[in-house]
Amino acid sequence: MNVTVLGLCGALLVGIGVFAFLWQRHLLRRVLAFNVIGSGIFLYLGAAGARGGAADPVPHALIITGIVVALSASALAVALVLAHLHASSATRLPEDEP
Amino acid sequence: MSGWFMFLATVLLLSLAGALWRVWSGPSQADRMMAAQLVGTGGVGVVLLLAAAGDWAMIDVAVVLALLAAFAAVAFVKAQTPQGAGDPEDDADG
Amino acid sequence: MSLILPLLAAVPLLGAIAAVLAPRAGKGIGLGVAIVLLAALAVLVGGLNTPVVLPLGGWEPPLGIALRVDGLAAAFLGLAAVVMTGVLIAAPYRGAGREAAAFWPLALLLWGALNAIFLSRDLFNLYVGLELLTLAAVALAALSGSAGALAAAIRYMVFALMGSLLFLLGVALTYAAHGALDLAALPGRNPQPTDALAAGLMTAGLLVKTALFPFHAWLAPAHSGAPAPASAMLSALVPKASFYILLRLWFEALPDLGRPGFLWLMGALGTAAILYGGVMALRQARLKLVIAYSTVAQIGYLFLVFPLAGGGGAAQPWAAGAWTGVVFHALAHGLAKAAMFLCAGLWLAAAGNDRIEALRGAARATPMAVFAFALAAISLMGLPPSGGFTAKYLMVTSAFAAGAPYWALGPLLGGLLAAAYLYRPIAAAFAPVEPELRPVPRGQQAVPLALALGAIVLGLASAPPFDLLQIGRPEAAARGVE
Amino acid sequence: MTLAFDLVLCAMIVGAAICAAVAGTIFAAAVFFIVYGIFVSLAWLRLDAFDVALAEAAMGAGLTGILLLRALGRMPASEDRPGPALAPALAGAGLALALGWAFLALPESAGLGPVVRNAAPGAGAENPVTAVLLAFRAWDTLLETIVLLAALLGVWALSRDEAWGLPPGLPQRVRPDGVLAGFGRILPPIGAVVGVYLVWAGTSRPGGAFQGGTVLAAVALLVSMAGLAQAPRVTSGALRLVLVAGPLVFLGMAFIGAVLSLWQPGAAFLALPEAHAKSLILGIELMLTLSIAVTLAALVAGPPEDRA
Repeated sequence: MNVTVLGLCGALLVGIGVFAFLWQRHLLRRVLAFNVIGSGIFLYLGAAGARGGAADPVPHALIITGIVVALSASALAVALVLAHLHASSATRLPEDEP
Repeated sequence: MSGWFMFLATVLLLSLAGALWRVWSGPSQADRMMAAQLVGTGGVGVVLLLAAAGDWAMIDVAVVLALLAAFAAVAFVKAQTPQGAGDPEDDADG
Repeated sequence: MSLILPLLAAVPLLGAIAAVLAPRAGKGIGLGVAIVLLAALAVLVGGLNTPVVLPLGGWEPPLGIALRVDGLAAAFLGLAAVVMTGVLIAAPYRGAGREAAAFWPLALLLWGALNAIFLSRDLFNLYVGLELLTLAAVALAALSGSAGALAAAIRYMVFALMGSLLFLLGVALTYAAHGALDLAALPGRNPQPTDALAAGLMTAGLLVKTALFPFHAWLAPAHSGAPAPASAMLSALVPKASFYILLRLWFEALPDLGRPGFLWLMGALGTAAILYGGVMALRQARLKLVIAYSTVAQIGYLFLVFPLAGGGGAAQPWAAGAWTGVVFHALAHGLAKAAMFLCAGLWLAAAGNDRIEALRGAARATPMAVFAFALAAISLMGLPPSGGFTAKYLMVTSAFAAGAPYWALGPLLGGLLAAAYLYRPIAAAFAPVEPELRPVPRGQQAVPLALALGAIVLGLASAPPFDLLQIGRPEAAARGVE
Repeated sequence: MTLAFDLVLCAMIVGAAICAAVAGTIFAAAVFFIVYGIFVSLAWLRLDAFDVALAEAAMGAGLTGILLLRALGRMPASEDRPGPALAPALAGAGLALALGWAFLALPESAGLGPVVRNAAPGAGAENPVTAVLLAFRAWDTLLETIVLLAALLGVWALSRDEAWGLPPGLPQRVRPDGVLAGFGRILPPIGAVVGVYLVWAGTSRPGGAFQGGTVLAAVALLVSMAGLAQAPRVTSGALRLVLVAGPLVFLGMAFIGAVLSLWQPGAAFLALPEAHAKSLILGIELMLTLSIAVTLAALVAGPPEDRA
């Protein structure tokens, strides 16, 4: 029961993150939404692996790998956003500028 | 005993909703950041209660949370200076 | 063999590390990696009779990760090796400045990511490989640092991140349902109601990464905004990696999930991509954008594999032909597109811009490059005797044999469109005027020529690659998905 | 009681996520994201995933939060109008519902837990998560350290040509007798001890190279932000050697296995000899920690910049 609550919470987080990723235009907010989706997926996977009583260590290892990959991607994305800001004085993609 | 710790942890967690409200309403950036620090401290408390109710191996997480909250505070303070590279004390003087 | 597979997976990564340590020696390191990998591939292909499996660290799946080489993997490893060798020879970066210090290690990391993907049999490992590929590709797309390239790189990253997350979500759901990540374990799984959702999420993510219409918006600006050697890698190789995973997923891991509606949708999107990409390529004034939109169209052909090699429960004699044809198309397009972008890079350097009018008279100034471009164009149009022709011939005959001639419409119209949009640069190059281009050394023109000749040879001598692809060919490629 | 706790926790997580998604200013959104990370690491404790809780606290809430705060400090406070909400809301809600249904429709647990726990002692690590990361799925872990390297190369490539060759990030200016400098002297030793402890404990207890490396990266960033030490130039050979040392040692060990396998049964690419597996794993972890710490610190510091 407890595990189901956390798994459904993960599903909800993915939905919230996808909403924010598609809705927001500011690129930093999209990076942030990307991280919310990522942690939602991890929570979903972790909760699914904990249903048998004893936690399954394989998802834990996958999730740690996933967190590192997400942090790497976020860092590159943030650096790109800042470089784009210096080059074009914009915090959005050209097609999203009002 | 562990049920009692879980009860305390739940109450402590609920009380952090107040901090969430402060993050939402601000109004200044420092208000929001201080509220986040409060959630960090409350989080450490919750971890300790969970550890008391379950497995003491959890306290490593409390240590890391406490440490990184302090680092985040420094990052916030630096971010208040021009280009995030100065010292707010200097900027206050000048 | 126990040494060849680790070499293929790890030598590009070691090369990248060496290039980080010695940025000035980047080119030498890259060429050294190319020699080792070409030799390793020659030994591998020479001795490959049945698929080779290597459980890493001696840990068999499901506990560990296994690498595997069959004909398909060998073909894509070979494509990556040939294109990367050409790109590394052609790339002009020297010294230890910003661009050189970034280009060599990133190009080698991109190669390492491609090889890791082509060898891997583990869904989560494929995710990590895709992320490595994406980060290296985005960084290369931004390499010039211009405002346009940075915006294109961010758009690329936004799409790629969304694609990765969807793929990862499908992988997570697959593990949750089956406790397995190994592709070989999935056909024998105990079917679950969540399988269709997991497969759909993985497929959606891979479609975004492959830039299938309508997820193509990021491709043309990113591929045309990158420096030419990077464009060659991004266009010829990177979308192939996610398509390769789609092939593995649908023809090996989950063929039982293919529904007629899904197969039809893939074919329809592929046909739409062929037509849309062709029309857009026709409307561009800049050569690199023509070539980039051509990639949007050429990616569409790949997706005809779903309706042509899938559908129907009974044995289909044409399914194997369609599957082989699509793989041929991927190979021929890779070679031809790399040649075209390298030519575009030469002309951009020689003319100062890449407008099509600037090419007028290029046939006199750079005859070898124009010849290379024309050969590559022959393959993209699907004219004999090129690899592109073999591929289209196989696709079109399977479409008629399957009683679904409408799937031949895309390849036939696409060939006409390709002829139309490639005619303009070639006509400009042969215009009888004094060229305004600065002359280009012949040595630099030789690399795109060799790659374009490769695309032609693939059609002239199609028997050896054809036989190679039959090694360990998935059963579903002959029997049909579903 | 535990169910009440989990329900409250999930409510807080979802509330923080929604606030991070819709908050009126980006700064508020970033602070909500940090708060969200703290709650998520509590959720990992509830799932008995202590290693993941550590990673989430250190990387998700900690370093990602620092990354966002630093980026915001560099940006003008621009107005932030999102696009139309209907289609994104439908997409998000649809996906959440589908995933929720799928979670309830999943078969009884199908994981590899028992298999891993049986094989872990032979792989040289009592902590099963460490065994998965450094033995069974070592290829993932190796590629992941390369992903970090690729991201850093990409970040450095974004510097302007004039700034190439300078140290990562902007030069930091700090009053020598100020609060910041003092803070910078007190905190790093504590952080360094915690970081090393997490790696050391990782083979048998929760922790490991990634968690420990992240804490050490935060220490390095603090030292730099407090102006106590100047980071080396991005062209520095020593810095580059430290960046690649972890993956290089890892790959080297892997290759020794591949070469040995030519005449020694049981040896293989990425296999550690069983007799020395434990000490080799610790050695690889220490090298990885060093590389991860420096790479992460450089990633957050950003591309080299002159004073623009």
